[in-house]
Amino acid sequence: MNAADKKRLLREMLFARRFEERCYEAYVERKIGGFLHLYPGEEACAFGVLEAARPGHDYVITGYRDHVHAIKCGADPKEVMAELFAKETGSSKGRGGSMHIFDVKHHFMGGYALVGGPFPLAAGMAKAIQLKGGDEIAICFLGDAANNQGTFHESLNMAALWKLPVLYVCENNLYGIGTRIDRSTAVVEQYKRVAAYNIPSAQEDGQDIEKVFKAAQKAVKHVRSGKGPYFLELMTYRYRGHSMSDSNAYRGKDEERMWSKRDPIIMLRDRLIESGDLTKAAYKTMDTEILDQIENDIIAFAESSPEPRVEELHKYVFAENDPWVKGAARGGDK
Amino acid sequence: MNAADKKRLLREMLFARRFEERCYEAYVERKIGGFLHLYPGEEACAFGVLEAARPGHDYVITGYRDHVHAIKCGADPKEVMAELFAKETGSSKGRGGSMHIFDVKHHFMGGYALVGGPFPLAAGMAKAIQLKGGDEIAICFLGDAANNQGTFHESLNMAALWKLPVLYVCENNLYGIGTRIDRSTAVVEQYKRVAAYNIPSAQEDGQDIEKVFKAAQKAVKHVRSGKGPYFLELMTYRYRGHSMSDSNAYRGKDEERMWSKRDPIIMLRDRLIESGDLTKAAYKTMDTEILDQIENDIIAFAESSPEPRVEELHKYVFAENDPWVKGAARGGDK
Amino acid sequence: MAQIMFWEAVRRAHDEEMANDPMVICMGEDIGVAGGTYKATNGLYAKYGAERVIDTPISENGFTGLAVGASFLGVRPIVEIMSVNFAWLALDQLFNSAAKVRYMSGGQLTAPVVVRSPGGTAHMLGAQHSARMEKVFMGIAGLRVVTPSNPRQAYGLLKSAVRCNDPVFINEHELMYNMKGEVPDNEYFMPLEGSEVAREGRDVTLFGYNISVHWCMAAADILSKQFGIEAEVIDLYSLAPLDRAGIRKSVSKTHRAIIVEEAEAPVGVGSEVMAIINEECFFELDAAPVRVSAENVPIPYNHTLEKAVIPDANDVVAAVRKMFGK
Amino acid sequence: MAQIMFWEAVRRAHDEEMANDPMVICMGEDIGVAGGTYKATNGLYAKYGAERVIDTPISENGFTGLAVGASFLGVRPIVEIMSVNFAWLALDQLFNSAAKVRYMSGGQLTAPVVVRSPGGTAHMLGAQHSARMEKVFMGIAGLRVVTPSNPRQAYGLLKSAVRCNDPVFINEHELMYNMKGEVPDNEYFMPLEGSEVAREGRDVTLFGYNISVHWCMAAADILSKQFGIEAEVIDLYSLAPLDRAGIRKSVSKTHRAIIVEEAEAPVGVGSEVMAIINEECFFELDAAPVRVSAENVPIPYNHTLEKAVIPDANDVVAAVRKMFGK
Ligand SMILES: Cc1ncc(C[n+]2csc(CCOP(=O)(O)OP(=O)(O)O)c2C)c(N)n1
Ligand SMILES: Cc1ncc(C[n+]2csc(CCOP(=O)(O)OP(=O)(O)O)c2C)c(N)n1
Ligand SMILES: [Mg+2]
Ligand SMILES: [Mg+2]
Repeated sequence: MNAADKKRLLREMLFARRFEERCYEAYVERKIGGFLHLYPGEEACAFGVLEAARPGHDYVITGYRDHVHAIKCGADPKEVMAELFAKETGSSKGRGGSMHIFDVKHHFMGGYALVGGPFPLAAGMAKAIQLKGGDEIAICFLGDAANNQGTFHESLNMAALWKLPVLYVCENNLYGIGTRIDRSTAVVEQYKRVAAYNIPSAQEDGQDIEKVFKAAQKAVKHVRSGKGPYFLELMTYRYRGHSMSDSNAYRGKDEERMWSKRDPIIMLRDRLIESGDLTKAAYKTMDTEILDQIENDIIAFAESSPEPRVEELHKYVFAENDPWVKGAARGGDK
Repeated sequence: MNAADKKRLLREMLFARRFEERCYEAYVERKIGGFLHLYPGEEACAFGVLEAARPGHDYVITGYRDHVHAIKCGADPKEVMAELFAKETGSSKGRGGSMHIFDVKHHFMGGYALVGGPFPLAAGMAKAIQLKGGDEIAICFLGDAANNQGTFHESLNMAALWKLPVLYVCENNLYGIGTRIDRSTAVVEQYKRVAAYNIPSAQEDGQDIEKVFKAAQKAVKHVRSGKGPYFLELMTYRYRGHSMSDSNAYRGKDEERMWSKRDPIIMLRDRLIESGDLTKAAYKTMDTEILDQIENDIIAFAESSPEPRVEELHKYVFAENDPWVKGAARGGDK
Repeated sequence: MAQIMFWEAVRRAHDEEMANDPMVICMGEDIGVAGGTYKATNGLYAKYGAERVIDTPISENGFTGLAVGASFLGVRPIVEIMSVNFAWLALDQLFNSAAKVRYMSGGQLTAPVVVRSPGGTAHMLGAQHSARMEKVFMGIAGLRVVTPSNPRQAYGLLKSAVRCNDPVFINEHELMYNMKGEVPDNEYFMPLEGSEVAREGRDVTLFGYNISVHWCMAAADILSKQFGIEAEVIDLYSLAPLDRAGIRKSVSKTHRAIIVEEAEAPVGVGSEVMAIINEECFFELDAAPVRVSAENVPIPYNHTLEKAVIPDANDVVAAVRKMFGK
Repeated sequence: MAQIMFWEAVRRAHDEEMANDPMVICMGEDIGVAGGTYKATNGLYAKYGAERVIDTPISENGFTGLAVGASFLGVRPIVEIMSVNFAWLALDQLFNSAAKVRYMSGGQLTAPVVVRSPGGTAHMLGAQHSARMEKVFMGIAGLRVVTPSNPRQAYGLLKSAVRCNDPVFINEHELMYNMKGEVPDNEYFMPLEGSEVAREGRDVTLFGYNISVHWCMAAADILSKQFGIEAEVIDLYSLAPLDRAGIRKSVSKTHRAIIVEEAEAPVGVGSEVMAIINEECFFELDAAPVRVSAENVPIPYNHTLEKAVIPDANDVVAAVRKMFGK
């Protein structure tokens, strides 16, 4: 990773941070509805891993905390914001919402709201890749608490058994909503659990994007070379509550302070300043540009976009005009 | 285990063998219906483990291959056979059948037909024991292939997390129906998988009842002393097909021959003969007595018992005359 | 009688039953330290401790099955499934174990477990968080299903459910936890079977349950004031079994029936009540019975679309007006 | 046209579709090396290999979800769930993922997965192996449900289901795999929506699906020969969506309707068809429509009890006679 890469990643992470913060405001303004799960604090996970993979080419899937992953895969932030604003121009045409961002043309295969749901879906995409003989891999991001779901066990066993090209990334932010990991999980070091499937794994600091990148490179290489699945645990922290309705009352201020000192953006910024690759002023400019872009470009687009039409309520339930559904029976003996 | 114990266990195991063989015949004669899963070959597992526990006191639960476990817990073999014959005098009043033997007064909490179903039920019984402060433990017998079910993962995590007094016994007979374990399971050594929950475990020869007994003693002691769950893997083999409709076509004759040389009953018998505690003639007599008992006592009882009455079809759906169900609302302000 | 909120009524029932019987426990995701997503178990962790107020891992089938197993030994667990959508994962243990064990053991074993969960479509939660599953639960022999429409029922039904020896599923609603209503100050148990006449009327019966009772009541008001139509509103708080006698009685009086359900129509409460009417009092009918149901689509995030999917009082009024040609 | 068995028809559809498209795969427990519990995939493992004919671990939700994920990328999996009772474990992935993904992605992603499974009560399999789940599947927006009553339908529906871009659940029956019937020698696709007139009649319509079509046909025979009643039999092979036009047409002709279902009555096919009749052609009815359903109990092991639970042709005859007062 050279200085230019680092600077680009800094900008991408800062963009993600500002994007999410703006979502927060828009939620308070009631422009965004439903459940909203934000990513600040965890940026180095998505950016570090996907930087080491081939976003737009590899198939990525995750849970409800999905905006940033979609954007790094190539989704247009305008469309993501429009989705949150429930507009027809949104990534999922306003039908999905925050928990269900999809951008299939960039191989971002969606955010899902059932904890543990994406585990088997990711293994299935990997099975498809294997069958077709492509060089893509499937990457599944999920939280620590999701690993207690039965689908984790079932999917990882199958992935290992059939040597499927899937990388499971555990974003371990120590909590599942308000429950601290040691109150829900007998073995808190997630990377150790996957020995039960003979899946190679590693644990890494999820706040340092360079470390994440390195660990992910190794993981991606393993998976892409056909050696089967890999499990990467990244230790991270979410700054905000689990979702907008959560006040974080269950965790200590000390703990929060400690983690805020290891902010992935600040750490990378300071490193770049130290090495002389960035000035404070340049960083400031970068931030201003981003804020402008979000306001003038992204929010404006989302605001001004039209809502879906009620007449199209039944669109997308089933395939349209599928020849196998209606019409006379075909074929058979004459 | 002294010689008298061994002789008693030999008799119990031989009884179980003959009982199951007689079930086979009765199935062929169409006296027994539905699915029938037999236990020959695996006897040392149930008898060795339960000998080390307190059958009738500890709570035992298992899958569909359940006759022998019920009997060792104290169920009357007559009632078990009557259940298979679908009679009102059966353990489950003819409503359950082979897969659903229950004898709650002896704390045999049932056979269940959904693979993996008993894992959480066992943990739940252990939770109840813990809450009540009793010295019982819960013992769950299940097969190797069941461990790929999500309930395994979910239940073992909770059992470990809350230090529940439950002993999980894996009867590893190398197959789930026709699928050999290495074709369904990434890590075939089941006792290694539970490290993912920090549950102590052991693997033992499931054909040698003395070894099973010893391993189970250690396991039971651990669980009863309040140290939490334990996982015991017993390597065994079923002689017959998975159920009556299965011909074992998927496994080699060599493999079958090899295992038949390690028959748990023959091994114990020969050992007792060698040590001078049993004569061949005494063994023969024992066998004849057992066969007589099965025919004259057990089968006769099952044959001659009445069927359930159709008028009682709706009995047992809900509690009878439950005061909270019908009648006027109770209480409230006057 | 105090006016309290729905969640307070549920909490009070928990609290009283836990105080009354040390074998009553409660469990679910974030119900302990955090007090429950909708506060239904608020404060109980501090009062009864971690042994009886159990924060579970995210393992719906596992912890539901664990509760069922505990109930075998006389424990009375109240399980909260944080949102009914997650209950898809737990149907195996709820249906295969809890609902069937009494029957298949010939009456030896029972599973007196209570599972409660908010069903229904709330506000912009999208397709995976807006299921209305009451129709799935009510088709299973051996399981009781009740669905309170107000704090009094929420309190009285949970109290009875905890003591009843059958497994009971309680279908609550995310939008109703802050609804206020009168709850007796004295301890109060509601029978698990039956229905309630929420409003008397003579011209048409509106059948509702849970949230749709409120749409029916609002509609009845409008119908009376604006159209001179006096609607009777029947609150079908017990969905399994449904109150056949209560349904027959009202339809035999009004000769017209409209069933209002929050769920999409196929194989739902609406079709079942219609079938019961056909079986019980077909020749009493002066008009074809009508279902007012949700559109048959996964729930969209966009609120305009969402509102177009879920019925409301206006839809009920429109259905009645159509029936009367007014 | 050859007479073949039901399982052979299913096998043939698998074989042809796998030969036609390398992206068609099949998976399930013991479907590969062992050829499937009911032989529906017999010989395919040898022919297409372990990559495409996949023996799965006992992980119903896991492998169903895996199939759904593969279908996102254009693979066309045919999943066998060995017995429908195990599908309770897989409803999460089938409903939450497969059925909803097209809608919630705004049409970007589809899950063209086929899940087939034997439902129904076979012979003394007891409460946990005798579920009839068709009513559960047919209440879910975004999922198609078909249920063949004969080998021709089994073949033609599976062929179309594999090619259709929607998820399709195929409800088969354990007791029907050895049933013989004519299947076209040439390739044949059946439309996934619709119903078939299995027998024409003028006096009463018997609605059946899957195994109950055979009870209806046998009953129609008896009714014609012994009572001079000419029953029309409608085969509702598509349960989601149901063929409203076909239902209306027949009832408008016969003016009497009996729905015959293998499942217990609450919220089932019977209630839904009755609701549709009420909505579509209430004033065409000369008699109250009737459901012939199973008793509402978990299925007992004892065969005498089991027979008392599940309806048969005699029950259908009795219901018709009662309707006609004969
Ligand atoms: C099946 C299911 N159960 C419960 C929930 C409610 N829920 C949503 S997120 C969450 C916590 C998940 O925590 P984790 O996996 O660590 O991810 P994080 O939110 O910390 O990123 C819970 C319990 C759900 N959405 N789906
Ligand atoms: C949930 C579920 N899935 C599948 C089945 C079908 N089935 C019954 S037994 C069995 C194999 C179980 O093997 P194992 O756990 O090793 O036990 P064993 O029969 O060898 O004792 C399968 C697949 C079932 N009964 N339940
Ligand atoms: Mg977390
Ligand atoms: Mg086995």
